[in-house]
Amino acid sequence: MEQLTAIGINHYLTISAILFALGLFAVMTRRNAIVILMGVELILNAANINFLAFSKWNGGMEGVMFSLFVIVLAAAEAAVALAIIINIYKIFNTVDVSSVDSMKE
Amino acid sequence: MHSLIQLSIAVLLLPLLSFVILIFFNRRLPRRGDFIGVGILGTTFALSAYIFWTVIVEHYDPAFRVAWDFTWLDFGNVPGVGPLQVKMGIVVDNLTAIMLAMVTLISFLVHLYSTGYMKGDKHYGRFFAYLGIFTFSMLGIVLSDNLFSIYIFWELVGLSSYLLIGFFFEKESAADAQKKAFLANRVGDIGMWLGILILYSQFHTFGYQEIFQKLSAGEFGLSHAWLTAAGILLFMGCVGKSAQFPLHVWLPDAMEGPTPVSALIHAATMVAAGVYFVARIFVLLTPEALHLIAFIGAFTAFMAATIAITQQDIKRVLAYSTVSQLGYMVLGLGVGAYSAALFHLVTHAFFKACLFLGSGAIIHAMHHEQDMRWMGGLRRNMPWTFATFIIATFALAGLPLTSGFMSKDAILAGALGFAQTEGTWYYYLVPVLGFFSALLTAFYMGRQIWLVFFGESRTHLKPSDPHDHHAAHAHDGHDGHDGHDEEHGHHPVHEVAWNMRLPLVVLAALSIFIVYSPDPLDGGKGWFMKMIPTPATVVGGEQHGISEAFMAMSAEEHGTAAAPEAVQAEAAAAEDMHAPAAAHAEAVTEPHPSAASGEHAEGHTFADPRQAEIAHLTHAAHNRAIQISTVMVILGIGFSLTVYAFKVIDPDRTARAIRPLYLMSYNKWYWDEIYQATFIRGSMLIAAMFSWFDRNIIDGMVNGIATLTRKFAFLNGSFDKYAVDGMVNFTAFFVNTSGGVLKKLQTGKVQTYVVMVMLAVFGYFVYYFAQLVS
Amino acid sequence: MFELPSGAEIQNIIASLKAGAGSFIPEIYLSILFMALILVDLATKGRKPILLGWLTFAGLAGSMFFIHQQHQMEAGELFFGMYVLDEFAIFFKYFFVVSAMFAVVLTMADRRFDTEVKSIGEYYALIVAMLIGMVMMAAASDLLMVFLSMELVSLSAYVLSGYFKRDGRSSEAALKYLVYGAVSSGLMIYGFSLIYGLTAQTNLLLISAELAEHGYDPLVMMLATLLILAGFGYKIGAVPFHFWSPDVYEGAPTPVTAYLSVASKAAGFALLLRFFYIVIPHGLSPYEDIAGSEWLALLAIISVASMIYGNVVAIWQKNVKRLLAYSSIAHAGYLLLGVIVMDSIGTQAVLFYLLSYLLMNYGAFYVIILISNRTGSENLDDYRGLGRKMPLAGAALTVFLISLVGLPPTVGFIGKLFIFSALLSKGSLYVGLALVGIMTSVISLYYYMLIPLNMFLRESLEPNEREQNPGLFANVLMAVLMVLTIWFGLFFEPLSEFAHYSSALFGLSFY
Amino acid sequence: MLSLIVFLPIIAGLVILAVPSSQKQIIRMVSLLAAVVQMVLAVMIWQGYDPSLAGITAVAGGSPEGSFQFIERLPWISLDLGSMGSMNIEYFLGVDGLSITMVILTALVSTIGVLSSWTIQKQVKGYFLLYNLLATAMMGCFVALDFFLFYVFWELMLLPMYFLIGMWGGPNREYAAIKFFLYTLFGSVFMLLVMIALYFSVIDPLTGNHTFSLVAMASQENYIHDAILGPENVMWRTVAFIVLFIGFAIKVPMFPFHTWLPDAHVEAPTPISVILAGVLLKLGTYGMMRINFPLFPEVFQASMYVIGVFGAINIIYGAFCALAQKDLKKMVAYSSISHMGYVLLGLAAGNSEGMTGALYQMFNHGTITAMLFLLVGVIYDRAHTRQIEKFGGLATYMPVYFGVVMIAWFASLGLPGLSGFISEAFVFVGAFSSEVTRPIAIVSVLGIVFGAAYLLWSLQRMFLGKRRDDAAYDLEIGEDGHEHIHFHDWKGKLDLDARELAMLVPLAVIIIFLGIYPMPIMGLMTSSINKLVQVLAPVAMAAIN
Repeated sequence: MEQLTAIGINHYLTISAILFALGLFAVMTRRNAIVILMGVELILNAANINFLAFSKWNGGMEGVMFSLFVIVLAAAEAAVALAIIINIYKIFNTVDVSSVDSMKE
Repeated sequence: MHSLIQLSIAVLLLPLLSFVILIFFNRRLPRRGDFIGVGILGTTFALSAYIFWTVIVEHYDPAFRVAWDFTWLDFGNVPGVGPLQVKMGIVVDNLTAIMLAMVTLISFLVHLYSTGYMKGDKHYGRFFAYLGIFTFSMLGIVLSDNLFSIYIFWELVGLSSYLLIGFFFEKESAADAQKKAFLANRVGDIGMWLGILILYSQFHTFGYQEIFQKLSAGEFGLSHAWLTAAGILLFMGCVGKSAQFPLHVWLPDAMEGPTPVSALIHAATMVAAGVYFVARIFVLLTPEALHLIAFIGAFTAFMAATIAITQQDIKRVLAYSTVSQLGYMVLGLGVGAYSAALFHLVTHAFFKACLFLGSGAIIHAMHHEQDMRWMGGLRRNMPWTFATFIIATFALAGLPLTSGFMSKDAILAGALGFAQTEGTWYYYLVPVLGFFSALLTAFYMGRQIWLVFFGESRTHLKPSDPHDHHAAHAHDGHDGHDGHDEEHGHHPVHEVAWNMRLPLVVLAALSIFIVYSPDPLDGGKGWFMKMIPTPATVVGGEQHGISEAFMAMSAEEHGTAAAPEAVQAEAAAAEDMHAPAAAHAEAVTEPHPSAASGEHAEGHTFADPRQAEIAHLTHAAHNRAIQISTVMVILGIGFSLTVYAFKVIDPDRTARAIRPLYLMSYNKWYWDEIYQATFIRGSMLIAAMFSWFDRNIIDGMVNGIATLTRKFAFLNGSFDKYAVDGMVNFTAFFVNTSGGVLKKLQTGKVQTYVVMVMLAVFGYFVYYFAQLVS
Repeated sequence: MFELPSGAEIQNIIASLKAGAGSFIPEIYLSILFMALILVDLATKGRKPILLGWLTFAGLAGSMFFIHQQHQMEAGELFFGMYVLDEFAIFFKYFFVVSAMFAVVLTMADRRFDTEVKSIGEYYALIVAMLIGMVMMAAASDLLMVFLSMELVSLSAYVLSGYFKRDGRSSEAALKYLVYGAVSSGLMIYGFSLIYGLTAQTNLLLISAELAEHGYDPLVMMLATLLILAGFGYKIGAVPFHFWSPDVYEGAPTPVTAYLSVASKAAGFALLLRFFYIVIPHGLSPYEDIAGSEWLALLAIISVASMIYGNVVAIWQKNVKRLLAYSSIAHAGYLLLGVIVMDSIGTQAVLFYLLSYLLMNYGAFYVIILISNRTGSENLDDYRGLGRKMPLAGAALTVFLISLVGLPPTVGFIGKLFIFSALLSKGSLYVGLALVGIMTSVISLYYYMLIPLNMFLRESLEPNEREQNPGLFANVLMAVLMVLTIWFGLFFEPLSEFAHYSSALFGLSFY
Repeated sequence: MLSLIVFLPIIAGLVILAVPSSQKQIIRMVSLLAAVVQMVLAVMIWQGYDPSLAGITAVAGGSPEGSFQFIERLPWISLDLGSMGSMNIEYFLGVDGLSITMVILTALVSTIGVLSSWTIQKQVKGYFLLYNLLATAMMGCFVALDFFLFYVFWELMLLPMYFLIGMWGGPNREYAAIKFFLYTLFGSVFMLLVMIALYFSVIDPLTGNHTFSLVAMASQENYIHDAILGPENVMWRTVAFIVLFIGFAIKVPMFPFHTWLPDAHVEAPTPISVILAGVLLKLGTYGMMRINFPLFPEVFQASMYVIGVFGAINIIYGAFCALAQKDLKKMVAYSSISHMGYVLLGLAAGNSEGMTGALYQMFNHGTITAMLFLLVGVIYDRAHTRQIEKFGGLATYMPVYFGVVMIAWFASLGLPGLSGFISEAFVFVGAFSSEVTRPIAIVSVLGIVFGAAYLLWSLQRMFLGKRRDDAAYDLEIGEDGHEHIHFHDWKGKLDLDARELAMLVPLAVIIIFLGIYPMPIMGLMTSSINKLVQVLAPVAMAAIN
């Protein structure tokens, strides 16, 4: 019972996996570039949860550091991404990634 | 170097010199250089005559043989064989001396004759050049001391024949004929070549002498069947060159060539080369091979004779008669009448050359009319031609007092003896066909003489159809001297000039019995038959078909005991080992270099008991053969006179009565049509098939692979478009139905990429998982 | 749980950082260059693009001096195992700097930059930023460092590929690159987190030791590997992680395409080599290890798929840049063959191949830029008859393409020779892979030859145009590159000695 | 000496590079000069060559000195490969009986080719650049004794050939050029793998290192036992043999890899056809003799029959396909296939007669086919067509041309007295003497007949008879009253002009001379061939000795 009530590593990992899956789902199915970016954030955060959980259970600061860096980099990436998406919007008048397909095959 | 060898080399090379000079410089020489050709051939003949005089007349030695050779190719120290060289050389012996004299004489006469016949031709000089290279090649065959060089010269005479048949190459028929001749000869040649290969593969030499020695020493490492095959294959060369069935079809067509060429090449010399070659290799022919040769010869003699009786073209009649006579020679060799066959070769050469040159004179005088139906009555206009022609005809038909009588009779006697030796009934087919052919020969020659020389001129009867005009036109290449061929039918016919008459006279003279033998009834008493004895065989093998009594007799005579069982056992053992065969050879087939010198019942000793028996019986059959053949000849001539002179029987009505037979004869037994339908059409069909196969299947396969690659690429390239998109669409569809909002979701490309990656990652993961679990 | 370090410890840390900084000079130099470029751009207000270009070029050339100095330094870890200095890393520093220099030269040659963008300022700075990222990728020895450096490269690359802001294709390329790259790095970081979970370490050497010592759950390990491979595979552009590359290569400015196809790919391989060689626990012989061979099988599949897919799809391309993009997928496959061998010969082969690829690919893109300056197009059809109008360019491009096919006497042939030698040095083990490599390189001939085919064998659509000279500098550069491609095909000893010398990886046991 | 003869054309190419492209005559003269000097060098090598030295393998102890001649051996690349020892590539040239004949042939055909290239008007500079590159590559292939060097030269031939066909060829040249390129590359890339595998399997006894030296590879005792191609590794040795064989067979070209040849020939300009048929095809069989067979003698022993069968198929299939062709050049191309079949058959025999015949056939086929293609080119220049049925009766109007045609045609059909006969004859002699190939030889003899058939038939259709109504030329009555023919837009001499004679007459003289007395060429090869036969049959030889 204790295993069920106490929050263990598996809980973290499960949450993380769900987040990961949701993120992937968003990336794969959403048309809006912004939403896709959010999906990516979900994936990154899933990884963050993993890092933190492992950091706690394995004992060591590496995971924490890692997740901090991930958060920072996610922010940087979002900045670049938004710039690109705005540019896309200027040219294509849409942020629907599926309609941006002039190059194929 | 023996002086005779030096002379022989000169004899060999002089005609080549003539060729080289004339082919390059004939246009710069006066008279297109014909005097060079004639002069050189005259010299050659003089030298050959001297050789003949020295060897045959002055110092006759039955075992005379001088040879000279040089290393032509040096293969070095060949692994498994040792030092290996290919030598080229020449050999002079009695047969060679006779052949040299004969070839150079006829060649010289034909050269002389051609100065008249070919006068005014556009390529007059070239003609003599070709005659030169032909003579060179022919002499090469005669003088060769090995199979390789004989093959070389064999093909070279083929080339010269090709060139000369197609001398009027602007005529399609001539161009067809030359090609046909070359190809038919090539078919024969490949057989000959394979025969040479069989022998070479065992002995690593091409020289006759070495091969015979090693063969008699039992060094042949293959089975007896291989040796028989070698013999038959070598004989195939003769089948091609001597126009034997089934390769006889080219010779009649070869009459497209100028008539002197027909006389020289396609009657007297080249076609006889086949017979000469078989005589050269006679000693290695096994009994089985000889049987086949005999039957081929007999059949050819008969078949050609039947065709000759219905032909209208004067040269074609002679051509088929040539085939028929060559059949006699081959038959003679096949039955073991070696000397008789060679004797016939020589006599035939002279009288047939005479006939061809005579017909050439007629054609020349008739302004290139060759059809006998429009001739007639020429004996008055051309007495010289008539006289020589009739002598030669008698020789060909085999009337007594001619050379042909003696030689043909000797062959037929041999055939009778052969049939008696073998005993079985079907062997009698050979002499029967021979005798019957003699009858036919007499008939068609009688017909020819009558149609050409007797009766009234029928020139005016000739229908002037356009085709005929065309044929005449095609000749304009060489009849510049009478540039008004449209009137050719109504010209007076004159006797030809001396340079064409002289050869006729010489050749006719050489067709008379006295040249060869004092006894007009028996060639065997003549010098030729005595001086060219049957050589001892060098092969053993199964001695089947020989009566046991004769085996016993043979054993008695030779003091050796060669029981058939033992022989067979040894022959079988010889297949894999040399040693027993060597013992065998000592017992039975020890060659006698001086075989001819021994005094025996027939003047020879025979190492091979079978040959001995044939010779023995031949001698016995001699008189009977004379009787039968004389009767046959008289019958034949009489019949022809009945038909054509006394007109008791109307030939046309008879022809109608036996129409199928007549058509078969007239159409040459349909061999051309059969070959056309089978081999030629077949080859072209195969060629077309292969070519199609090449373009469509093989190339198609390659292109197919390329196309597949491209298709695959296309699949890949649009993998996203169809497969991936589809899957994504399906996912979208799934989502959308659950969400129930949109009917259709357009997915962006980037996302399909992501889907693809995820599919790959998880696909592999699932695969790995499954592997791990199992 | 977390205790603050004591004063002595801090002193130690500072000392260690100082020592590390001594081995970090090239990177610091490049960072200064990066900032300097931004400043100069601000100062000149973007009006002097040529000056900026040459400044970048000179600056990059200067960095070679500092890199060269590192040869004297002892190989070792810096910054607490975050970073290593070894010959392998130095090799890639040279490699990336030269790549960047080429990219600068190509940029200066490309006339589209005159029309498409107003200011070139950040462009060169971004090239340098990406360079820094790649240099760090080659030397990173900690998962965190790997992630950081990769992100640095990626972010710069996103911007660079979308640098022609008004060009739809360029922007589209940037978007696709961004989405794809972000997802891939997300997958990778998730994989990293799993590895961290398995071993409680982020340092590669320590991970390796941990794995060897305590073992691991193969399923989780495989999942982690796959996810990480998604990240690495995206960098090297191998099937099935290649999807971004054709679009991005086609859409991005050509110099960037070249830079991506050479440098970014090489960085991916540097990382791949270091990561796989070090992290995988090795037995006596790497391919005997069960887990290792699992990884190798994976790599082999990817490699074969890349070679086949890249070469086969390239046949259909009508756009030269896109064609080279697919070919670069195939080359990733060939390079992976060298990785699979897992020994010094394999590493050497990969390094040599990368060198040859640098030479021939930049050469090819340079000529493509020159041609594009003239025709304004990268379509195959517009190459018709160009060989006659630009004979030197045609000849040079042909040589580069032949080198890409791998025919002697070019450096590309030697690259393939080394790859196949490495495979066959293992006896008959990898003959199958070698066969695939050989067969696909025959296919590659077909599409590579399409370009000379159009240039030389076909007549121009506008036959009356006269010969055009791309300028002395361009001619000389093309000729030099062409001669080098052949020269190193015949006398490749210096290159291959360099590659051999550089194949030493820090912390690797099986050498 | 050998370096000079190999690189002379390249030097000429560099000179040409400096000549402005408008100076066509200078460019041609430079090329001709290089070719002539190359030929002089070839003759000097020929004169200096000692035919008693065998070649093929090293003398006892592993040194090529005393076995090969004109050796030039320099270290080229020496690499430290760490655990694999060092990689040594040498610049290693030398000749033996196999190569000297081919060197002479190459020099000869190259020179003829330059003369024949005089009619090239388009982009002369580029043409001769590529031509000279090709000449170097061909010559290099024949004298290289280091496998790596050989491979470099081998592949170096492809590109110039591709462009020479593709840029100066006929209407369908793109297809033909890429087909040629892909086919031959397909063959040679596998060779690359075998080369590498051999490298790891062979130790040079002189240095103890791995080596690319073909001389070392030809001795079985130099193989490492447990290496991939070591003596015990039967399977991989077989695979390597087959792969190499296919690589070379594509070049020969052997059925069913031959379809590039007709296309390439039909599209290629005349000089390139001459080079292609005269030299390039020989590289395939040369490669077999130099590399494929001696390196894997036991596999060769086992596959003699198969090789012979392919040879026979080539002979007969080629002949039949030639028979069906309507395009004269295609017919000649197929005749090449047929004639190269003789080479294969001779090689399959595995004995001295067959191998000598094969090598001699390579030489003769080089000269004869060069002549055939030149003659096709002559008529194509005039008539702009090669369709056989567009001619007829040419013998009357172009007698000199016809005379030369007769020599070439009859040489091709193997008429005695011309060189082709002797080689074909000894191919058959060898093939028949070997019990393995005896049945094949019997079948292949048919090729002699069909060879004659297609040649004579084409001869008849083109030269004999009269002009056809739809012929490619007009009849007109000249001032002298004779009939003449006139080709549309042909300004030159109707019959052969001086340049054409300068190409054809030397070849004809060679063909006739070597047909009468082959020893000048055959004598060069005998000791090498005997050595090769010894190397190829170690077991059988041991039993005999």
